[in-house]
Amino acid sequence: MGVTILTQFPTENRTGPHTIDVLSKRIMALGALQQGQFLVDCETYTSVPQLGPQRTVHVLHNSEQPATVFSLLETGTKTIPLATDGLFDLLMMKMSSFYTSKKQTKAESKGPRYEIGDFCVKLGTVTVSSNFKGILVEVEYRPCVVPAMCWDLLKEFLQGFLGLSGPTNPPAYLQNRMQEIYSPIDTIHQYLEHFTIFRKSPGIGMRA
Amino acid sequence: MSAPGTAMDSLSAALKCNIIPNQEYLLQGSVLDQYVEVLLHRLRGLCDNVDSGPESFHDHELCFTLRAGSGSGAPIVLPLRVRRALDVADAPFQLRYVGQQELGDKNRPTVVRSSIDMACSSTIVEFLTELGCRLDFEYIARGYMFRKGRMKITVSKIFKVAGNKPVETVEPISQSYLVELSVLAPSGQDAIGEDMRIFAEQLRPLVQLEKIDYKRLGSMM
Amino acid sequence: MVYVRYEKMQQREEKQLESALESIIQRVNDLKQSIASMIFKIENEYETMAWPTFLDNYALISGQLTSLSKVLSHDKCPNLRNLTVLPLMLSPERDEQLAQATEGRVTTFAHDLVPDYLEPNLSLWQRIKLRQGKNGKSNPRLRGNTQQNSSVADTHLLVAAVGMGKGLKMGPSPNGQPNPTSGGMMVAPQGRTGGPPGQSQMPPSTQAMTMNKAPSAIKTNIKSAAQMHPYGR
Amino acid sequence: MERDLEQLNSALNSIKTLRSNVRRVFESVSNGLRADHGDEGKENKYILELQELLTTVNNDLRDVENSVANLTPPPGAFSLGSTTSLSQETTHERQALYGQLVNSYKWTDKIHEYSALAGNILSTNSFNKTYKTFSTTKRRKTQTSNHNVPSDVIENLITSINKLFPDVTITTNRPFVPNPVIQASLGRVLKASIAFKGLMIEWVVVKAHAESNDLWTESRYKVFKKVTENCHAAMCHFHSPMMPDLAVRSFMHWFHSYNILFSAPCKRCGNHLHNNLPPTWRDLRTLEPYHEECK
Repeated sequence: MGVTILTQFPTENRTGPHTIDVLSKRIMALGALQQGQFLVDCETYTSVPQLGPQRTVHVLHNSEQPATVFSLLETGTKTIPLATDGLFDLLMMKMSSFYTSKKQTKAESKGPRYEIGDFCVKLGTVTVSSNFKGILVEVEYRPCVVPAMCWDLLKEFLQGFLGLSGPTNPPAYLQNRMQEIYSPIDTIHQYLEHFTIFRKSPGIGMRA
Repeated sequence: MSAPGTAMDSLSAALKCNIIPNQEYLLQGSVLDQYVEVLLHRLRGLCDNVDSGPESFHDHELCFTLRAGSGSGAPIVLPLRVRRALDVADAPFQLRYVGQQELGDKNRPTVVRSSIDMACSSTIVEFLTELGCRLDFEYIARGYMFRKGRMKITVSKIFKVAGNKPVETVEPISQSYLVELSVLAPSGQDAIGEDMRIFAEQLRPLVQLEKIDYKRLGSMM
Repeated sequence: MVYVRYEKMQQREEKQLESALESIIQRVNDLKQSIASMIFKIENEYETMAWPTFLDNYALISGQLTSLSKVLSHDKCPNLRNLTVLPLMLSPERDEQLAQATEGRVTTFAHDLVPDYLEPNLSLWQRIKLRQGKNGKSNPRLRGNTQQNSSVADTHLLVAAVGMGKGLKMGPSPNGQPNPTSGGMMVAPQGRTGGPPGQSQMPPSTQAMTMNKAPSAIKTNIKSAAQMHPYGR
Repeated sequence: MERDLEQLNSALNSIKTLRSNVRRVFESVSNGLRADHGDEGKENKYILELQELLTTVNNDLRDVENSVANLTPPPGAFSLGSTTSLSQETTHERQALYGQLVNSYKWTDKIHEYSALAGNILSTNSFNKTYKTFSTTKRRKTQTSNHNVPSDVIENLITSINKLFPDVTITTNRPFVPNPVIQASLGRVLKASIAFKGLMIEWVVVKAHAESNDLWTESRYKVFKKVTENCHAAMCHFHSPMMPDLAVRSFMHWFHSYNILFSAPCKRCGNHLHNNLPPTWRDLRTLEPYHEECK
């Protein structure tokens, strides 16, 4: 598991599929090979009033770690990550009288997955309860595990690939963690950040 | 290449095929400290891991409950247990939901209860606490584990965790070892109960492995 | 040469006896042979002998013993205990025929040896009975022993502790409400029904365990759970 | 000796000629009269031909006798040492030993010859670019062999390297006692498995921290495969049979410069990436990072 940077790519009046098409042509031109598809999804549960102050549990799955369920618990003051194996979903069903999910909040990002050198690039179409919301580009540099060491290198790659839309600063979530060893839960945090933004934003109105 | 399905899709598919081991079949008993060697010796002979010897464990178990009062009537309670190994430094924690005993018919040879068992990261304790769970009780179990087919036999000494004392100074709660014979299986595989009864028969009279009714036990003691 | 005369013998019984003796002798010989071969194996092949082979031999012997006791208890078999064996002639000379019949174990039929072999009042049965009597007396003790291997009270104590936390609960909970630790406690003890959860609720021993960072990858094999999840994707 | 051989050669040659001419005589005799003798006086012609051939044979025979007379007979019997006893061997299986012995003798002889040649060639074309002159004849005396040294010498070398760089942590294991395999992990960047043969570095594999320590499988990442290749080049470059501990030290010094593998841009082009790889080459003297294509 290497350092991963997740960034939004503006659609600029293009449709979602068209944008993905433009990006995949670009990455193929750089010499990438498509290696299957990927999917990251997120379901959010909120606590029932009887349980006291409201808390939120986000349950995420990432096809890169298919046997793991990631959960992030937000209490308002802090966020607690948890990684479990697949049966956690079953436990969430058992918890249905304590934590309930709103069906409109199911967010996912899916699309093609490419490998180019030691980089892994994923072009995700983001939908929130089936409404197209935008494009997320995930770039992973797999040999390196410390964000601070390879941020410049990743920035160069992203700018070479996305042009001016490439990020100039590390994602907000990573900024305090640049010296720590990167782990899959950090990718999940980044996805959740973006999903939360997308959920709040008005839909672009096009079906993906 | 086909797109990966969502995790929930594959989970519901697994549920439909009934391949998730979510039922625990259980028999319990105990053996006095001075006879535990005899029992271990017999188990070594009876169980699968003959050449490697018994597997020892030293675990700390924390039992949480998640409860919400619904105004009137009994509160809804969800028990959750966390187990962590004290002897293996980087072993994952284990999270477990254990349901009520199924009432079923009296002729079933074992206790049957629903169970969801999974590995998890070490943040689980904080996660559960912040989720609203309350730590009900905790204990330390140290002993040996044996395997016979898909049956699991544990012989363990139960220690009380006294406040914030270090783990080394815990005191045992009785002069006996707890002996448990259990199988995790998908629901509906009642034949395993018969296998367990036969195996328990082979441990008599050293240990009387029985189907113990928690409710009766609760009112009895 | 005749050493022994059977008394109280009638023609029909004599025939029956002879056939019975013949089959007894044959079975005893079989038994003797298999015991001998097993002893031979233990002495000479103890290094290479496989446990199953040993058990096979043992099973053979026990089978032969069973068939011998069947013959002895058969209806057709005359009651051997009613028969007397009487030595007619003793001689200190070496008797070749006897030596051959006993495979060299008994070479003379002399007065110093005869009692050992033919003593009628050497009541094996009595001795067996005696032993059984002793056992009969000690049996209750044995039964008591098995009872003491485990204690029902301990079983219940342990099961209640592990299952319901009986005797393991901490004293009064931090918010001052006493925790029910005894009497009538059901699976779901009454406790706080909500309230702000916080770190303060956790005993210090568990606080120490919570770590800040999740491990990078979860190992999905649980040490104490024997099964893997069968529907891994 | 040289003359002896020449004479032996000419003697053998004359024997060859003699044999070939004798053969021609017999050929002629066996063929008898042929068509090319014509019709007239064919007997005479045939006899003349035969006479001519016999004369040649006579001359050749004289040559052989002459050259044999010139040969100096060997002084006494050859001494084969204890190998002569081998011919006395009666067991069937061991009779083949003599042949094997001769083969291995020839083999060692060849090795001797080739290594002498190789030594000559290598001494004129030195591949060693180390800019140090070896005037240390003393050292040469003390360290005669560097592939077979006591294990505590290696142990000292490894611990001294371990102390040299704070961000290099070294763990050792010894599958074969005098030849340790060390795992040198360089900060959080990479780790290398280095196999020693005595005091010489025998093999290097560079991998990511999460990968196995296996010495024979290469890393799954392209960047570490490249670094491994470059380590092999550096290992050869720094190799110096006369001062093996210095070679190991300079290699480790060079290796240490990979601690900024991902963060340093190329000295030449100023970019981080070229062909989707960071600068994987380190200059052997200045330790500056370069892309493989920019060096």
